[in-house]
Amino acid sequence: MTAEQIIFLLTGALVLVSALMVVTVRNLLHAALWLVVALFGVAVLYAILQANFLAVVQVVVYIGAIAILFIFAVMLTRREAMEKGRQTRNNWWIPALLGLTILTGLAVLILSFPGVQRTEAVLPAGLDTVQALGTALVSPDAYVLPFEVASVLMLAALVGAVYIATVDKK
Amino acid sequence: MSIPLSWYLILAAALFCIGLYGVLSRKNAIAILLCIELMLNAVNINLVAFWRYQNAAQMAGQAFAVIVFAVAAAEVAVGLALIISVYRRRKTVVADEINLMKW
Amino acid sequence: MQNEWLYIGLFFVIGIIVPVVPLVFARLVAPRKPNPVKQSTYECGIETVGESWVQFKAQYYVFALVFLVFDVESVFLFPWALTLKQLPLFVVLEGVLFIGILVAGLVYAWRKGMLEWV
Amino acid sequence: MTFWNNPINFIGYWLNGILTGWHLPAAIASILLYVIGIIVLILFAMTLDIGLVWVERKVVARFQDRLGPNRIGPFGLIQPVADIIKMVIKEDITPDGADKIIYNVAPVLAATSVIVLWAILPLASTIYGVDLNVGLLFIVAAGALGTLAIIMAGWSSNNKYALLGAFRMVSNMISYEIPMVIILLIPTILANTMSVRGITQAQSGMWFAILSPLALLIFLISAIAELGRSPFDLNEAESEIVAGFHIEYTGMKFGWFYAGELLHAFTFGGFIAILFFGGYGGFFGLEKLAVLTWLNIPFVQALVFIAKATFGYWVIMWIKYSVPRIRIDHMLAFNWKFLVPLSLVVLVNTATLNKVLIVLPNWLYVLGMFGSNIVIGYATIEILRAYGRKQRKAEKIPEPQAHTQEQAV
Repeated sequence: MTAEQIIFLLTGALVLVSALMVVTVRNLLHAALWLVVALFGVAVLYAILQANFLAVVQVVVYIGAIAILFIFAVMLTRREAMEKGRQTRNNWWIPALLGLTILTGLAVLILSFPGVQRTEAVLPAGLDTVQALGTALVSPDAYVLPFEVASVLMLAALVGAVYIATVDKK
Repeated sequence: MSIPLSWYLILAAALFCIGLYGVLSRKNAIAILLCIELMLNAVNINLVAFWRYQNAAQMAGQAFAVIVFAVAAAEVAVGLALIISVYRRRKTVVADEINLMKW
Repeated sequence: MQNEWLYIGLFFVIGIIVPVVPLVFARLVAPRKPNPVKQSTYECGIETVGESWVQFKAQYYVFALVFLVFDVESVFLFPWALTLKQLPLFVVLEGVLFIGILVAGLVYAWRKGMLEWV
Repeated sequence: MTFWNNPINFIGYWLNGILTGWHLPAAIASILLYVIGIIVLILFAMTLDIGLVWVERKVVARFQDRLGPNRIGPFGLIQPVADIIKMVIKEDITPDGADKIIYNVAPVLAATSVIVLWAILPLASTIYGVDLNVGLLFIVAAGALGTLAIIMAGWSSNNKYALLGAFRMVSNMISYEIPMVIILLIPTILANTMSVRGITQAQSGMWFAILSPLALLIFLISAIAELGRSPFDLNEAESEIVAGFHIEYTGMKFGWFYAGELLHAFTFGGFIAILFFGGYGGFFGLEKLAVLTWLNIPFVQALVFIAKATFGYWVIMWIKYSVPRIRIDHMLAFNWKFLVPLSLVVLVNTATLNKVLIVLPNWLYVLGMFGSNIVIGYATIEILRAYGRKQRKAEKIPEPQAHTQEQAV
């Protein structure tokens, strides 16, 4: 077992354990903070995969923006009483069973897929992945349309969210 | 260069299933959104792993992951705005109690 | 794994250990004589009323919302900025269009009065 | 390779020779070298931090016409050491109802989020931690961890003031992060790289401060807001919420918030130097002259960098101790209605002109970039002036008159 594999396993364990904490802890703010830990672990995975840009963007967007928004929302809607009782539905075992079934099915599928033994592709020497990503995002024969549509999507999200908030104010 | 692709896929599958369990079992609407984030991240791990193990000069996987980031942000923005709006009117964020359109 | 991320990872771990060491040391040498008054919440000497959970202005949340959208969009401009030198002027226009859509959102929020602190 | 032109690698090879001489495997030896290098770098930063406590107290005293610390040691130089001893042996109080784990993690995270910035800070052409190709976003990412630390501290203290301070601080930091991220795009465009070291090298001929002075100004403002220093210090506003998010912290835990803030301010001074003033280099090509080749010696470069960073830090202190606090509504309006649109205009201007003017001879290119910034700045001031006039007319406030000599007397 190489050092890289050990780091991967530690990170993977961290991600899974904190994901389990997200779905099980009672205190919602703790759940949000556990989500931050899980997202940070995912950023480490991106770093191991040498996706530099995504690794930092994961921290900037998820931890710096989305997690903060979650924490604000939790604080705005918090009521002591809500954290006293059970946080899961009475029939929680059905989703658990469903999750386990899907996981088993996926694992079987993944392990029978012939491509899984593939080794990592060689990164061409001197390739700046961020620059390559930028070229892919703006070239007309690649992803310029999704790139611009993403911006329209964000505009729609902003307008929608602002509209909901303003209507509420009156 | 020695982590098999299967490890990433299994990890992502496990993360996805944990998120799925959370979405279906948690009562609080904000917690449900938290779990959706876990599921989206599982998808992203897959996309980036495929990018790395397929052809690293082809940026499709990373470009898709970037779009998933945008979708996640939009989903959180609108979702939380709706939850807070509902909370202000009905003083609850429990998904089962938001049943105006249920029959 | 690249060595640079290994370096950053080690830096992060040591960057956590360095602040922890004085805290542990302080724990060993500092006195510990807790009493209820000392541990009560400090509000300039006035007795604390109610829990610390006061109702916050939803405006904080609205600014966080606008921030989220802008943060994601401006982060996406970084790959674009790196391609300007290699690709034709057309690419600049794509970026300007992207920024234009961003500005439309800002203008909308402004017109709706969401940028006011009321 | 000699010690003088590449000290880090020189020592590294020497230590590596010793370690492999002990029959350590090569991988472990290199990791050990990393660890030694990191510890040396962090200890350097911490020593600097201790010095900054003295500098800060002395400078604020001078601004306020006082003497500052002058009892312990010559010029009070030993004062910070005494401060640290005091903080370590103070009783550490955890308030009732505090969320203990989060309460204890927050100060560590606040300090770590600043310390990791030093991993990418190039002190000289051959003295740097790591040359990350996403360096600029790494700065923003570290800032995100700092934001998280503040919200954790405010929430876990179980104190109204702490929570209010954290809310204010976070909305302040996230708002001003937008102009900062947009402005970080400008050195990216000009240098065509996001690596901090690449940006420094791209400025060996011309500082980006000259190519885009408006960007420098916006970055300085948003950096101050990001640091939560006056005039944007309403997160700790002593007169309103006593100390904000760290009100309940005592002893060394408070110490880490304080030390983190000082080091953060200095580090941002360093980033201003790197992004706009050429960092360790940027001598306008003078270092190529035969008599000035000593400017390329790494230790000289490191001194130049520290001097530039200290200047940036001094400007931040200067503003902090001269400008009163801004109200939160003004602060947010200033950001969203002024800085964000302006930074977008500057960004579009830089992206377009950099593409169009690059074909021109160098001096015309510089003149064009500088001139366009001046035009934008002037137009902004005119728009603000017209808006102010309109406002005054609407509210029937008389126009301000320039004081003539007679009136003054």
